[in-house]
Amino acid sequence: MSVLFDSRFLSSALLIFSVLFPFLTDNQYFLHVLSLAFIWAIAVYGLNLIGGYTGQLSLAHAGFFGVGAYSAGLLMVKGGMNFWPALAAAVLITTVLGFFVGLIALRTKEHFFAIYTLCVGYIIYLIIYKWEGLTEGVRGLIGIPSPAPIGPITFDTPQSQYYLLLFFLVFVIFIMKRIVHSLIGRTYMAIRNSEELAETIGINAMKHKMISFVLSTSFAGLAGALYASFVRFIGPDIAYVNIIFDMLTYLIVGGIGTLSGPLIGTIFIVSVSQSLQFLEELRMLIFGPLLIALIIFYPRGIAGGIQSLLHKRKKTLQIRKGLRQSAAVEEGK
Amino acid sequence: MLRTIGLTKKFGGLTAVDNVDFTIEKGMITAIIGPNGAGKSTFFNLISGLHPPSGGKIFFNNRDITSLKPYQTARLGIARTFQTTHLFEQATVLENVMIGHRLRTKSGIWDAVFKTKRLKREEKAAREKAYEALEFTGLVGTADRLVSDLSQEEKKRTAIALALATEPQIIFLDEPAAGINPEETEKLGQLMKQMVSKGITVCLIEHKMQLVMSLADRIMVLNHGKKIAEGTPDEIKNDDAVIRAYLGGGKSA
Amino acid sequence: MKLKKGLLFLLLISLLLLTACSNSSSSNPANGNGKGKKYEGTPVNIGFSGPLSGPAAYYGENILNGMTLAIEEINENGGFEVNGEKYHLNLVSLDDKYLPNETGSNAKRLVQEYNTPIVYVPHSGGIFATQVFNEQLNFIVAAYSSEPDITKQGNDLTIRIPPKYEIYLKPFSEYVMKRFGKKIAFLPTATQYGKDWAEKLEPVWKELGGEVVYKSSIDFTKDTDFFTIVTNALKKNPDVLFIGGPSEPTALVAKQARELGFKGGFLVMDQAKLDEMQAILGDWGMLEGAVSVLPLPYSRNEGNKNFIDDYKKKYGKNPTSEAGYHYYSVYLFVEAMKAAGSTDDPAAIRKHIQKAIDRMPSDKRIYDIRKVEKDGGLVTPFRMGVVEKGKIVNMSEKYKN
Amino acid sequence: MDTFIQQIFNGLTVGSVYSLFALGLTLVYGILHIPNFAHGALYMVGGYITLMMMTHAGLHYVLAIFISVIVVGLLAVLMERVVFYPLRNTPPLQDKIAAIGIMLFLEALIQFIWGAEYRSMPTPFGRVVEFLGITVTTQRILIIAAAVIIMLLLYLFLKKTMTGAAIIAMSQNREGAFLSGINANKTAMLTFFISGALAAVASSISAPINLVFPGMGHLVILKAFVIIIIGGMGSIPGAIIGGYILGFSESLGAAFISNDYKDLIAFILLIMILTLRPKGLFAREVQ
Repeated sequence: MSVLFDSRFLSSALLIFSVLFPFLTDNQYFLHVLSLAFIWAIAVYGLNLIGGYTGQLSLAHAGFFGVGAYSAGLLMVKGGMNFWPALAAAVLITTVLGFFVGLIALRTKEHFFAIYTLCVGYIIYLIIYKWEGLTEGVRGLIGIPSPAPIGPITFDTPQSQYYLLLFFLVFVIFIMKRIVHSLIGRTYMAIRNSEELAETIGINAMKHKMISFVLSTSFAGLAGALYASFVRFIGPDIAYVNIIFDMLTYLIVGGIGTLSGPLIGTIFIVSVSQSLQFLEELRMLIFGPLLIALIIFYPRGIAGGIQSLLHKRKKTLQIRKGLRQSAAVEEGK
Repeated sequence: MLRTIGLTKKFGGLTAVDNVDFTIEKGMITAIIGPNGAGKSTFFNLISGLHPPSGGKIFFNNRDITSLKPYQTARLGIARTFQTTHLFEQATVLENVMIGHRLRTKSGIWDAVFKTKRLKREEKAAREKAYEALEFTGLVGTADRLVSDLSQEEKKRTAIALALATEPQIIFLDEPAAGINPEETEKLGQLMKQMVSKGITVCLIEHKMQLVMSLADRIMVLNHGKKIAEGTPDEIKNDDAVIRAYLGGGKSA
Repeated sequence: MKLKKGLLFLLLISLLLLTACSNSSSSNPANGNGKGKKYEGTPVNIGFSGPLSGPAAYYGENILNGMTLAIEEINENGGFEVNGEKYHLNLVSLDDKYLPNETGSNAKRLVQEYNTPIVYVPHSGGIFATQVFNEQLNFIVAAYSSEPDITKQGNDLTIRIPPKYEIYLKPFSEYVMKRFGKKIAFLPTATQYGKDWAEKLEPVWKELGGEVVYKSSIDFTKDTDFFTIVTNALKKNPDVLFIGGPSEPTALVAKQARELGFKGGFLVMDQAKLDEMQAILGDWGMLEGAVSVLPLPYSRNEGNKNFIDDYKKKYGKNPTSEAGYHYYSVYLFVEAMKAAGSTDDPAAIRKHIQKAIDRMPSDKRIYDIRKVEKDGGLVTPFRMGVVEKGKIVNMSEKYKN
Repeated sequence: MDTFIQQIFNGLTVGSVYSLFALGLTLVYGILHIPNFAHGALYMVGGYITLMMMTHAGLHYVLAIFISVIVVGLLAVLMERVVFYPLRNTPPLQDKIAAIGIMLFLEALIQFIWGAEYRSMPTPFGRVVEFLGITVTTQRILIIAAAVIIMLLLYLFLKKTMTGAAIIAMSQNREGAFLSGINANKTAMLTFFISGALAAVASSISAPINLVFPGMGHLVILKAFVIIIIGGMGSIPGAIIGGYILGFSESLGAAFISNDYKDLIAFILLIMILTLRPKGLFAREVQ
């Protein structure tokens, strides 16, 4: 039983499953939904880094997602660029923009930061929406090419795109894992916990928040650029506030500030909302209360819920062990 | 070691700290007392750099630290704790204390992503430092427990361990004995004496007079932001101004 | 207690997933039609992905109504025969909340799980996202959008259902200019469609000797009150207002213009329908002098009278043009399947659309469509209605070319 | 000049609706620190109830509004009891997501019961009157008058009654309020009731010049957040003044700067305000 909960075992099993998944089904719909979920998950990891681990909830990430998508899309469609340099450039553009936004936005704290960034996100959306000369406005950008081949590897089938996205997701999770389990991650968590305390133990909170924010925007930009070449059509709506609320929902349901939360949340919510499709216009009638119930019963998300469950188990085991030991000591007397 | 000259802080129309000249000698235990709202915590906040002073200067080892940020003063060797511990409840004691050594490390995001030698070395150092601090504060046994499972007194000690992990020359403790029982309070006093014997200067805000009187080498009394008295415990006990402040205004400790 | 909560929750989730699974594996999924009734022959699934929840739900609902009516009629009348075999239709509708990526997922699901040879998509973003793979996955996109790029993409399996708006520009302009004067103010919806309309209308209006005195647009998704912008437009003393967008808010724009003392005419973009606007305003008075596409119920003829009556009976309101076009298109695709001799070969069905148009039963010709263009656009004849002396007058013949 | 006065009047009309709506949002935020995204849904339900009371039950407009106010107020209380109360110890983020859940649910419910179509609300106050050289309808005058009266009443309630004082006390200092024996539960419920009632009034008086449909709450909720940010989260005068600021900036901005870019102007203004005064215009100085 306990081996099932071992995170190393669990994650490798999950990885093997997701690698084999295209062989298990030829249903392109599953592949499509899962691929999209991977993209969202990458963006949600970005949100988790700054919001979950560093404690600065950014609501501008739909905007950055949009910037990534539009940068990549425009460079490919209007600039005639190849996918790979466009992807790199898109991430770079988003990161640079993230840097400048962070420079001002991070001066505000707590929910004012959230609101400030919400406004930044909305302005990004409005700019995409209004700047028709560049972005094609509400019409949207069509004809975005799919990822260009690297040597013999091509990305024109759904399967290969799935693997490409899986690769990027694993890459992002890997980076997240390294960060979170290092001194750097602890630094972020210390800031989340109490910026005052962090400062007085010698942590330059502004600098670390800045790095964390910039890195998180680059994740959002990466996800956006991947989205552009996966869906191959983008409209201003992808930068709209609804998208950030979706991302937030994935994050909160999965478990904010946990490593597996974004993945669990994204896949869970996406699959629930897909399986409620048969209800058509009534699906929100079920989905809404379900979301509320999840939040009430698992305020720390699914991953957080599992964590505290495991912790409780461990504790009771320890107590039992402790009792047995003391009993043994008693007997030995 | 630490000296303030005319230190003043105003919030709007209110003067929280008013023209305080104060000196902390190396290797001593100094206490700051005064009724609630006397400006004691604000005084700490000014020294550690959380608030910029409205006037006056702060010198640490003869260096002007008036305009430094808290993370900079911490690096110079000034540590502090808060009234509320602010610890990360969902992490273990060890994990909480490890971060105290962060200011002596240089690893950045790349070190984390590539798991460089430097990062490994520094993490090891942080762990060792944390154990050292836990040992000093008598918390080794609780290293792997979650902070949320600790008692109030253990949390206080964890916060002190965290401050010690920054390798300070001077440590400011904001009401360390608040909310803990007399027996534990006594142990805490022992801990402070140990710190001094290790060469760390201690400065504390405390309401428990017994603790203060038995422990402190020097005492400063603040009232309405002003320094009304300064001296040894015996001098303070017999100071008229102090007695008046405690009996006349505010709640007694 | 804790355990019970957890169990309850698990139960709920598994129940959900179960229903979802059982539903998708059954052959008669999703929509209300066909429930409890067994029709003759093999089912042919028709897919739909559009907004069924959120702010645009009404639009999606109207479309589904038109399709459902057609499908039920066909099934009630014994289905249809292709190559001597009996078939009936089954509508599978999925919600995409107007989001292109959801449309993409839905279309793949429809094709993979329900084998739909045709997927209806009623918004340009979704159509673009679907056109990326529809040829590869082999299904027809039944596109309901006037966006010109949809047919310019060279997609061989796209049918554009609604008419091009260019045909309206000149006759509409001529009529209102003659009746009210040469000065026009532009206040269309801020969507791409509204902007395209405005862009094309401007040169036509100028060519006829008119003048554009004010140019702006209204974002119906963000603005609630139009007094401000209408005040600005009226400051320029226009004789005609160019308005348009969803019928209901467009009606409000007209109403508020009248309240602010506007006495001129309205040139109404084809997205808004005069009869729906009237339904919001209560009477025709405020719309006096409005010119737009002739609403279906005001041109009753052999081809559409049954549809109008049946629709009214079933849904208790007049059919909108979305409903009409979708009703028509279902019959059209059935005819095309018959002509192609296949229900599952989209390329063949697409190829036989022209033949299907020619063979359409006369009582199903809601619109007198005679031709499908090479790029997949259906050619709808010109229809124009104006409000004169408190009632709608059919001007289609008079202003035809 | 006429246009200018006309635009001032237009701004006043829109601003009144915004202020009323934002007031409820800011009250809830001030006391419970909940960013209630479901407030737009309450607004929508309010519009529907008034409409249905008029068309189905045949009630007079004013009576219908009264019933709508009660029903939506109670709905808001129910919301607080069922959803926000169990979440009282979690960060506000969880509340936000739960509020989105409520919003999705209520919209779907209304669509399920009454359909997705746009409806118009009849009003006995539809007359057009000329007034100081500008054109207005009686409904618009009603909107402004009603908003001002309600805001005055609310002010009197908060300032002159014990219950009102409890709300103010709780929004200024939660712990202090508990210590002084204020029943936090009762106060929270009351605040939610008022907030729901205000949303219902706002939608009922503005519906005759707008439309009633399930998505109508979306149009105002984002703006309301802008308003309470401008005014300082939780500040009551801030919400009122913020509402009028936004109303005027929309009408005058559209008239004298650019209609197409008026939203952008509003948000850039907001960013500037936040950059200079990170806690909003009317936030209290807190140490």
